[in-house]
Amino acid sequence: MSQETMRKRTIQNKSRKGMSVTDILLVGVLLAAGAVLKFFVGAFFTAGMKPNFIIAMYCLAILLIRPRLYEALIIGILAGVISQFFPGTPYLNLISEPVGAVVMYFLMQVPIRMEIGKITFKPVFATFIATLCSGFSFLGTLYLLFYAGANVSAMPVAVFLGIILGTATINSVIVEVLYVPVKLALGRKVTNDPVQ
Amino acid sequence: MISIRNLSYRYNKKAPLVLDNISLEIGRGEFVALVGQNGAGKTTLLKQLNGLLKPSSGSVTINGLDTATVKTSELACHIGFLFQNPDHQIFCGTVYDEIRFGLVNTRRQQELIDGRIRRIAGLLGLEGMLDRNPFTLSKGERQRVALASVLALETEILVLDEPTTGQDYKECVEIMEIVKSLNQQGKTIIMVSHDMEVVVDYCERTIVLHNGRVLEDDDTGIVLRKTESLGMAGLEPPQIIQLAQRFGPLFQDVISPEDMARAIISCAVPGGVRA
Amino acid sequence: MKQMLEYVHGNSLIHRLNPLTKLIFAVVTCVACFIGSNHLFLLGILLFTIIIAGASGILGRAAGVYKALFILGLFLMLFQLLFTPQGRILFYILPGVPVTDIGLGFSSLLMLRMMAALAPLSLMLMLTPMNELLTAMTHNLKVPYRYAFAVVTALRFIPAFSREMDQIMQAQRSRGHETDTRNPIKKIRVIIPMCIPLLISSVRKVETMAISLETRGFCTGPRSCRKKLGFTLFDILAIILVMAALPVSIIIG
Amino acid sequence: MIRFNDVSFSYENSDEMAVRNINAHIGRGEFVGIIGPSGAGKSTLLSMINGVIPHFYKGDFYGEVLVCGRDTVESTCGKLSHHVGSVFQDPESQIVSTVVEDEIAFGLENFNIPAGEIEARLAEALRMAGIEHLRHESTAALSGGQKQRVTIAAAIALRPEILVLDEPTSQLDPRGSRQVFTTLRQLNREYGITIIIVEQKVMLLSEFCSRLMVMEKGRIIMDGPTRSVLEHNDRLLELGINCPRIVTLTKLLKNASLWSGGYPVDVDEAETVVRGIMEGTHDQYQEPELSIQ
Repeated sequence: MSQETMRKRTIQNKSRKGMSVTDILLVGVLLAAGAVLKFFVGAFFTAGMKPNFIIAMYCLAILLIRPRLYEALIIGILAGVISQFFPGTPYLNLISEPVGAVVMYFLMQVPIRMEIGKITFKPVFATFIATLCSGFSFLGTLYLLFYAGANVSAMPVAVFLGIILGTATINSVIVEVLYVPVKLALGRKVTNDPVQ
Repeated sequence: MISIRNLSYRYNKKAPLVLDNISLEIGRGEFVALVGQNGAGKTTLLKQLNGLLKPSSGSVTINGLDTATVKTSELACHIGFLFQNPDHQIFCGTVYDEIRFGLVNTRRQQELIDGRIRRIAGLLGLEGMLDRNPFTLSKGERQRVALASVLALETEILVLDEPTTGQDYKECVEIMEIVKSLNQQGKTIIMVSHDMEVVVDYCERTIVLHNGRVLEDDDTGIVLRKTESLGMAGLEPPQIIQLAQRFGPLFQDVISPEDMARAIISCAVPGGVRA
Repeated sequence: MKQMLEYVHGNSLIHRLNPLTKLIFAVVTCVACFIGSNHLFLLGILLFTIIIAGASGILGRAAGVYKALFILGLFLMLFQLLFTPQGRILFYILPGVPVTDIGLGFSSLLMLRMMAALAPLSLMLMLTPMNELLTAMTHNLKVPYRYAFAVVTALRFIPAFSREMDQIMQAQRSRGHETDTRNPIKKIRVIIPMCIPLLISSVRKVETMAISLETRGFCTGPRSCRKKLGFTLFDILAIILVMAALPVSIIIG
Repeated sequence: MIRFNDVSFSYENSDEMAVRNINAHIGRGEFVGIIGPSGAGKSTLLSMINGVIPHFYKGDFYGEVLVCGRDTVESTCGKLSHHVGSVFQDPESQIVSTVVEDEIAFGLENFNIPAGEIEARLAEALRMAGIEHLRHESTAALSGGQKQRVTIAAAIALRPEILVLDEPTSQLDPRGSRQVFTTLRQLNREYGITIIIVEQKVMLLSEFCSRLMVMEKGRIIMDGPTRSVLEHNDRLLELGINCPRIVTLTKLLKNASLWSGGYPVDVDEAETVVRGIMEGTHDQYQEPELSIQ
């Protein structure tokens, strides 16, 4: 067939309403994988230096999807809801995970390039801070709920500080390691700078 | 080489038997097909061979090592195991590192490793891809990377769980020819397959598994004629054997189209059919 | 994944309640637990959840949840006990670490509150089929369907991914991978051959799933529902009963 | 029913055409098998029928695809799903519900179909796919073949005239694969649904399909009734496509001048061929025409 008879067709992109179906499924699948990793791989670690895979997974999701602010918030809420399905993780996650997700979103907006050679360290940095924020908001809500009005000294924050810092460190390493392979498997281009 | 005695297995005490009193001897250099329906216990039996699962009763010995007491990582030096889904094992940033992973685990000498990786890659047609990221490769290529990483361990026994699923015919033949040449070099091959044509083309011995029991165990040509057992296991004989059986004892030993054509020519031509 | 809260099939009166009733039960009792600072009240709520579990015939399965909550609560209690020096010293658990009456009272309250606040939610999830919960969320509470669907998808994949995780760990062990190390830095290196394959094979499913949904009209417009969930008289009674916990908790303080 | 008018397509981020200059027509009630080596463009071709291209996978699209008179570019995946049902390789990633009946109702609910009608269509889809007995089963407990028949039922609940399937049996055992094909034959013969299937198992295709399309490097290189395509078994082998063994046998018999008729597509027909030779009577098959592009 000759070139002249070929006509190129273009499709008008509908205005984007919320996350695409693919993005929503990606969040769901990553959170499911996070729950499974928490169960299987978490067992290798002792308390203190233990990764929190749910936080790691929504950080990864935000890195991959690049959502808008309210979409990041929704990703956080979804992570909080999933956490409710495991006994022992109280309602508190419904507050702490959205906080972590929103922090992650804002850190991705910071226009600073953090590269050494070809490797970007923004995922590490952002995950570290997001995990810290999530951890502290969890702790803050816990204190608020359990100690409000009680005339008793609370457990010192320092006890938890170590745990939160350890979790943040290990989470940031895990997200850094997972980011590139997952992005490649999704068939998305790897760019050096996460801010496009 | 491989000796399985009265092997029974259940996942836990309340669960039904997945493997029910299996006894098998597999000798050096054999090429064995393990066939049966999904859920017949094929993969469970394979996993007994390298100690991923331990017998509930009975014993499995590989080269004199009892799988119940030897660690899987130690058995990995004797028995190479290729899982069905290559994505379940690939994790490295390059194909080279992926092939190298098992070698480092089994503590091979460092200077031998590089040469061996390049040789294995050459065998599987992966030379040009050693620096590529495996996650950007096609499914067929990833399957070959997974096979390479298992072959690199140069074990005497090779266990393959459906190595050809999801591949086109050309890729399937390529992989099977490599496996065949390894068998000719003296390696023992045990393979699960649903493709009866692959079984008939490559495997000398076929074991039919059904509900955790060995239903048939004999030369491939003989087993694939046992229509009743195959039917029970949800399998059908290859087309040529099905066809040959319609003619009673006339084409008794026929396996390939070539055999069949020769047999037909020899009976048809003297009968005076126009040539 | 035994730790997961999965629906336990049954046909009791409680199973048949509207999911919203059960949700109200979970939220209201939780709120009441934080308002009411009384050991007996919290114990009462805890007992009430156990009665519900028994009445719906899932006591056996729920026992595991109670056990998990108890261990967590005990941990919390012991911890708090160590850091409450106020009050009269009862005895010493460790030399120099006293246990006081206020400490004991408060830390046991903490434990009971934690258990009583969480048990209803766990029970609710075990007594409500996922698709009913989804319908109630989207039709009655107007949660956008796509987001409710994401949650359901995640939960549905957990058992499947657990099986895959098993396969992955076995595949790596077959290649001589060993997982026993005490060094925390090495631990990260040990888990990577397990984490990456699980994530890769899970995200590879996303594309097919998305296409499969697109070709079945997912989120193309308003959505109908095959089963209507009604409120029965029993629902209304149950809601009144549960709501009663609130004023009681406020009176007790 | 389906018409490709000079269609070419290249995916985003790719310079190469995945399919090029496709001209084809598929009529009502056909049962078409598409074969070819991997990367030949088979899945791309299917994705153009259900609108996944260009609505899900973006790229450069040339020409037009008409499905039931509708231009796919002007339509959407959702609208097209009333005409084209789709089934894919991995049942795990298609099933969204925990119970079979919910799974089949899923698409109907998405299209806001009233509850009463859903009930009727649900029963109909279960009957058509022959899985009425599985209605209340949990989807996780089914065998691979059963799962795939549930996905077929879920697709036909929308009452499409066309069903496209992309390697639906690649993860199934022989029994499951045959179950799926038998269901497809029933849908095709009894309900007149047009079926287009991409498959590696040429043996099953030749037994069940009335027409085969062979693709290579983005083009349709052969297209015709199954028997006529099998004539070119040498060419197929060259392309790396497996030929049924009975075809290879017949070829050998033809070379020996023992047989000059058409090619058998299943073992029954092969038996007739061999008996014909043995008894000296040539009960030959008619050779329908074949178009080679």
